[in-house]
Amino acid sequence: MIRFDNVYKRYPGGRDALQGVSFHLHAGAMAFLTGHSGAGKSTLLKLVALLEHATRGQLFLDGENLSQTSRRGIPYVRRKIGMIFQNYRLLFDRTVFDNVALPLVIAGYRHQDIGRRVRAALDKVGLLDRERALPITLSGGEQQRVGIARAVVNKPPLLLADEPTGNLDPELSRDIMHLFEQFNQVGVSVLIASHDLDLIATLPYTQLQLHHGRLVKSATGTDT
Amino acid sequence: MIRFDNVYKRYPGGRDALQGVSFHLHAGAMAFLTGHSGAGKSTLLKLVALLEHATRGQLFLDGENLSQTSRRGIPYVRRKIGMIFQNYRLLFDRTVFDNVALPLVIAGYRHQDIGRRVRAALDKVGLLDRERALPITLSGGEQQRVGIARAVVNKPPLLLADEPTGNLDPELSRDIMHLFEQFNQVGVSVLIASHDLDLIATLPYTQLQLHHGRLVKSATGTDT
Amino acid sequence: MKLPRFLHNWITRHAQVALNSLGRLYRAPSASLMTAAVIAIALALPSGLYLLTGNLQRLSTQWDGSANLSLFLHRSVTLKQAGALQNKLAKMPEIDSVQLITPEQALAEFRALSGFGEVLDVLDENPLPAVIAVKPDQDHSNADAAAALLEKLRSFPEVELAQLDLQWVRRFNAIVDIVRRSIWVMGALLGLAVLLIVGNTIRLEIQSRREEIEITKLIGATNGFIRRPFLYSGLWYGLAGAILADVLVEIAFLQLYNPVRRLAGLYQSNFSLHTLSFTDTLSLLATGAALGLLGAWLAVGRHLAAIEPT
Amino acid sequence: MKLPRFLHNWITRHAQVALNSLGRLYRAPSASLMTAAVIAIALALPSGLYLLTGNLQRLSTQWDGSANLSLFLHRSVTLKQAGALQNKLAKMPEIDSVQLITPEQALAEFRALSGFGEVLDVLDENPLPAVIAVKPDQDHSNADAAAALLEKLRSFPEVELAQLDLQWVRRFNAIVDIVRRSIWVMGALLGLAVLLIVGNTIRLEIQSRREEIEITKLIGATNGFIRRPFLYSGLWYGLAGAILADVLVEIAFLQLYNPVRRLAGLYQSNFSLHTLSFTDTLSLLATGAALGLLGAWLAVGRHLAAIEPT
Ligand SMILES: Nc1ncnc2c1ncn2[C@@H]1O[C@H](COP(=O)(O)OP(=O)(O)OP(=O)(O)O)[C@@H](O)[C@H]1O
Ligand SMILES: Nc1ncnc2c1ncn2[C@@H]1O[C@H](COP(=O)(O)OP(=O)(O)OP(=O)(O)O)[C@@H](O)[C@H]1O
Ligand SMILES: [Mg+2]
Ligand SMILES: [Mg+2]
Repeated sequence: MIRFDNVYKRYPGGRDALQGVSFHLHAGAMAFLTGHSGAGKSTLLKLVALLEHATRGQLFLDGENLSQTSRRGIPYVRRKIGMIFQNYRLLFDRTVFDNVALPLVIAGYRHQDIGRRVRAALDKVGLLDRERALPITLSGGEQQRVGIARAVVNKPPLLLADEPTGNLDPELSRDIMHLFEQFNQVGVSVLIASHDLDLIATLPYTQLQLHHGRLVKSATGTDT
Repeated sequence: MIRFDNVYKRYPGGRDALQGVSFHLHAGAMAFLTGHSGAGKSTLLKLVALLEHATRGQLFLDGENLSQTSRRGIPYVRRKIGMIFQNYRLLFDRTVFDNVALPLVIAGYRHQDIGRRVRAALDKVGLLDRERALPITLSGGEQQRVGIARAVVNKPPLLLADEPTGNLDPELSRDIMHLFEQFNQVGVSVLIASHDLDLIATLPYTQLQLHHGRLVKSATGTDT
Repeated sequence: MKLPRFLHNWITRHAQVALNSLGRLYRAPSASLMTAAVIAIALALPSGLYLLTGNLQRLSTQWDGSANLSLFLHRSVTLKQAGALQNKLAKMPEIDSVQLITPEQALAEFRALSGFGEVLDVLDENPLPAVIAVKPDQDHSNADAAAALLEKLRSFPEVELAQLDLQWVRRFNAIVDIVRRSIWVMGALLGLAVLLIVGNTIRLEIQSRREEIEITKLIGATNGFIRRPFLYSGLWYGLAGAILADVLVEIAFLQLYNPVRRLAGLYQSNFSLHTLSFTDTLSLLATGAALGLLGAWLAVGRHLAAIEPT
Repeated sequence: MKLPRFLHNWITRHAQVALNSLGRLYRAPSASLMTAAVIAIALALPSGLYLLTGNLQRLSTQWDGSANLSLFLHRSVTLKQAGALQNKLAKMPEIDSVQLITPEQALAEFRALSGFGEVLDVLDENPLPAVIAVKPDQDHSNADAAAALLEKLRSFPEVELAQLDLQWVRRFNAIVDIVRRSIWVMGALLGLAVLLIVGNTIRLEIQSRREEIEITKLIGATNGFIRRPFLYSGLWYGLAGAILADVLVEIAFLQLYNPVRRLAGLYQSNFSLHTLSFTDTLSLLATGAALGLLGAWLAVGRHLAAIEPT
């Protein structure tokens, strides 16, 4: 699903966020991305979603070489990816429902389908009763879960999650991880950046560990 | 330092975030606030900083009854508090230096003092080399640490931290907790909302545990 | 008629966005009204000017600024002979119309224009000759052709003196020149103002919705999708501004209507101000909407590309 | 002179904010210029109108629209007698000035005004009488006093007919009335426009800096602290707009200068347009700055309170 081939990323200003990263996440696989603060986890995920461009090296998504994607092609790459952001990135002047519906509206789904799918996604994260609320009236963990619902609502083939449980209590974190496992079981590829080493240790998936932009531990993902 | 006396908070819309909360955090004490997502932790901290007003009950900060603070008095109450937010709340069009300097500028410090104090604060969170960077170019954990530096820069008598280590790796989390302990040792009162039960368990401070807005475990803080 | 599914979707989507952006304006009524009012003022001024020039032109055709020839007849020419000459001239192909002014009429006109009034009644006899005013047709109104015609008319025995009213033509042209320049200057400024106002409003709106734009881009929105609501906002602003401008112009001209009637009355003219016709109103609305759309387009083009999610 | 520490701090802080907000505008030059340009256009139009009315007034004192009396003398009165009468009249307290128009001058004026030109040369003798134009002083210029004066002058034996130029006064007043109403309508609209434009700009700016306002409030900023940079922005916008407006007005009047000269030439007048004086320029700048500040103040008052951190 995702293949990195000796990828370097240097930010303007000269900071090397990724250096010679190579790995392959097979379609249908699930893996964790770990490493200290500033190790390059978010950067790696941003490269996949074309939020940043690699300085050197090649990366492939679903067989497509991302360094050759045209500007006009970028939105369509992003639609294949359900992305969960470290800072949620919700629209604060729209209801929870409208936030979760956004990817469906953008993709041009019909009105009836949208209602059904949004409610199914909100149900999965336990926020069905808050659909009319504005994000500002939700607690941090609730906002994080709205972001998760938005990422999964259009059933994308790839899920990228950046610290999805940073603001959740241990119990809820386990539930959300379990939700990702469920998606993975129906064929969705999943890549999760996380600091929650204790939780990760209990789960049987590949870990990609970054240290100052270099991959120090990597193995091809094995499906459970 | 902080005293809650049978405090209730009902949000418009009818959600009861806090119900009958009473506790006393002595001046110079340090305590943790725990509880599930949506338990009311952030709400409790917001009441102290006058970001929300209690529906019923009384609360006191430093002996001052906060329900009697006038609109004009609010800024001066907030200046006594160093607050670390769950979602950082940095100014994205100002440099790290300017972000950290903001409380000093607001309080009218002199130019020379500002530079010295800001660099001392940045040094404490390990970001001295990033003072000219814009927050958008920082990793999640780095942004969180800028927020911490901003909260401590003017040496307030009270520190309120909402999930200050949600986006930090375990090692850095321990460092930051240690930083809070240092502040506490020089007399600053500290109240930290956190999900990181494992980390908290290793530290010898009072825990206030919220469950659906009610305090289920409370004890007067004991200084180490 | 059944629309193809693709077209049907397209129309539904546009209608939705159009209504949404209208709803957004409606939910912040005072802010939207302020923007529309600013646009309205900028649109109302050129519209008012346009109307004024229209009225001025109507006035000038009444005054008839084109070249005129005056034939002063010998005092010995009788009224009957003068009438015969008038008929002969009227049949000439170069001539559009002729008007006979008898000595009595000339005296009355002189009295009215000069303000000497009753004093002329004390004159022993009317010293003025009869005059025939000749208006050449369109083709002979230019300076050369008019001069040739003048030469020809001078040769009639009844004519003592033939004269081309160039002075009056020069004066009128000088006035028209000033008015034209003023309008050009003001019109250019105000046209620019409308574009700037709409562009500026949309720019600031884009800026204040930067977060929203970034996030929608993040989850796969195309540029077209993001552009659409802003373009509709511009359209609505322009249209609302134009409607307000229409009202403003009507009010302003109502203020002027009576004073102008009174002035025209003093000059024995039944001239009255025309206000915006139905087609004028339609083109004002179309102009407003088009300028709004164009302003939004320019702002969106410049500022949307600058927003990339990170 | 050593300032008290408190005052010194206060001044330093204000200077800093003023410079900061200026720097903010400078860092987004095209956006700031656009806003300033819109304000400039709105300021330039009333300034231009103001100048136009100023010039019109100067013109009207040249034309002298106040009540005039014309005394037509008997044709038997000699020039010498007429001159003596003129001197006598000039000494009367009710009279501001007198002017003797000889029959020859009257004929020449008639020739120029009527366009009859050379044809009058064929007249056997000059049929016009000598005229004395009398201008009453300020206190006797109203209709009643002028009529009483007329009665008095009528009794002089040299005078055949005395006449009050009411027609001309009525016409001039009608024109002035129209101009005054137009200016009132436009001026009101444009004054409103300046306030709306500045207010709107500041409102949208507040909106786009909502996050910043919330955060500074979160960490203990007073309302005054937050208000200050916006007020300075308004001030700078207004000032920049006024400077641009000044340039625009100068350019526009330069465009008009020559045509007006030419027109005045045709009327044997040496009238020429006056443009903005130094004091005019200063008051334009002050007005711009004041309106900018006021607009910002209104917007800030309405919209800043609505932003509370959560
Ligand atoms: N836009 C940018 N411009 C410049 N430097 C950047 C930018 N984004 C990130 N960096 C730097 O690149 C490095 C890697 O950042 P990244 O966000 O990938 O870290 P991370 O592993 O996600 O850290 P965290 O766990 O704290 O979120 C950091 O040192 C960061 O400061
Ligand atoms: N402004 C608001 N309006 C309405 N309801 C609110 C508002 N803010 C919070 N709530 C609700 O109040 C409850 C408590 O929220 P709070 O933010 O205090 O939880 P929390 O303990 O901080 O949770 P988390 O760990 O997820 O951040 C939640 O159910 C939340 O949805
Ligand atoms: Mg990160
Ligand atoms: Mg919280």
